[in-house]
Amino acid sequence: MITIDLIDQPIDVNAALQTVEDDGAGAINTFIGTVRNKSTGRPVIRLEYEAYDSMALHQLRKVAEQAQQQWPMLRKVTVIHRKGTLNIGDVAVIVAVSTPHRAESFAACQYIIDTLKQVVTIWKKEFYEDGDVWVAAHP
Amino acid sequence: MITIDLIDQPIDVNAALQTVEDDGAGAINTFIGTVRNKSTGRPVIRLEYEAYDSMALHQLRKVAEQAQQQWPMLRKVTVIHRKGTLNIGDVAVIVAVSTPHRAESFAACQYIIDTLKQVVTIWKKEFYEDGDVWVAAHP
Amino acid sequence: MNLKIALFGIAREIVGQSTLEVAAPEGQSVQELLARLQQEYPALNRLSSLAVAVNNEYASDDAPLHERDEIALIPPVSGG
Amino acid sequence: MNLKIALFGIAREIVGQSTLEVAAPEGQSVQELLARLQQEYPALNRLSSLAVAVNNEYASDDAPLHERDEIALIPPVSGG
Repeated sequence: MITIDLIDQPIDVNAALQTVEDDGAGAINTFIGTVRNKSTGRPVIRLEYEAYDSMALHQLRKVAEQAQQQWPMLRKVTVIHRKGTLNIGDVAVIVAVSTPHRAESFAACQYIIDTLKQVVTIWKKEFYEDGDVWVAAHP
Repeated sequence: MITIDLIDQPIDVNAALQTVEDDGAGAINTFIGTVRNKSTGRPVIRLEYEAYDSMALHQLRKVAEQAQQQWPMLRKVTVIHRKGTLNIGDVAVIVAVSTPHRAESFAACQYIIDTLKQVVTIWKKEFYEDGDVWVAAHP
Repeated sequence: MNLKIALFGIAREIVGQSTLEVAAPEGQSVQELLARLQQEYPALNRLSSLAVAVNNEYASDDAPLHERDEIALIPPVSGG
Repeated sequence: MNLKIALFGIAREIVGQSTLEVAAPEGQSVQELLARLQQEYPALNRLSSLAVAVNNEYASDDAPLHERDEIALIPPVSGG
């Protein structure tokens, strides 16, 4: 079962974790990405995430499906990304997967967050005291 | 910061996650071990965890400290294990770590749960409809 | 044909608007469209990457574009 | 000297009690204690592993034991 969401409200981590509960799964791995107070040494004040919603949702689902193909024992996958303005400590993304055994839960969760960062159409702008930058835009 | 606990009450996952929040950490990886409804193909009714408490707490702390030595960028580590009687779906263990970047959060969390399973003095007895077994006791 | 192109992130800021309409010969390729936009908005050339999405999928350079396609310009993504 | 040994899990069940007191010559090694317990309780020999902990640390085979040590018999752990 795959749960995908892209929301402009705070992510409910507990509710997200409940979506991957499964009596046949002994292992749940979760990655939570939060807003750090600095980026490449520079103090960050806040972030803004912009998304190409329809494509982001489609690509998120594809990434989750690819993980299920690669790890057929994967029970449930949930990926929720937030957009809009985020402050330090806010949760930007949560990936949660459940599997019967633990090694696959780590591998599948890491695959999903790594691939998400490469293909999902979401853009992050970091705001500093003296300016702002679209992350990764330039070499 | 290291938080270690061994409790005979349900593990509060949300509270555990809050203990690893850190404004300098952009990544939180969490492993949750739950009671599966079967083991090596056999339906499981419930589990009982027995612990050598003082040594288990000491070894848990050592494992967390070893992770901090191996990944010095690790911010916070929390490991909570439950003991006593657990039913299907109950959380037996949670490991949560926060780091500035994500790769280390996966590696450190996996190291902790893998090492925990090798050295921490906790024993699991599985109960089936027609008997019970101390897990891993015999070759 | 007329192509309607959605713009996001830094590409939206460079162009100064969130959609572009361009007239193009039928079956124009992704590569041709990109070259044209990069000529018109040279700042696009300085990005680490620039892809085109057609109907929510990344499109290859030689893919032909059609009037009813949902087209988007995809600067380097940075989600997560 | 008298050694007090804490027993857990299947080791506790094999011995039938949660602590054992045994008289031993001063400085008896971990290995000697183990051999003696395995002789007295042969079911211990069938375990995948059997370690001795002294003061909350795993002890090496040749470590000498002392009367005030906190000693425990550690069958294969299965936490997590």
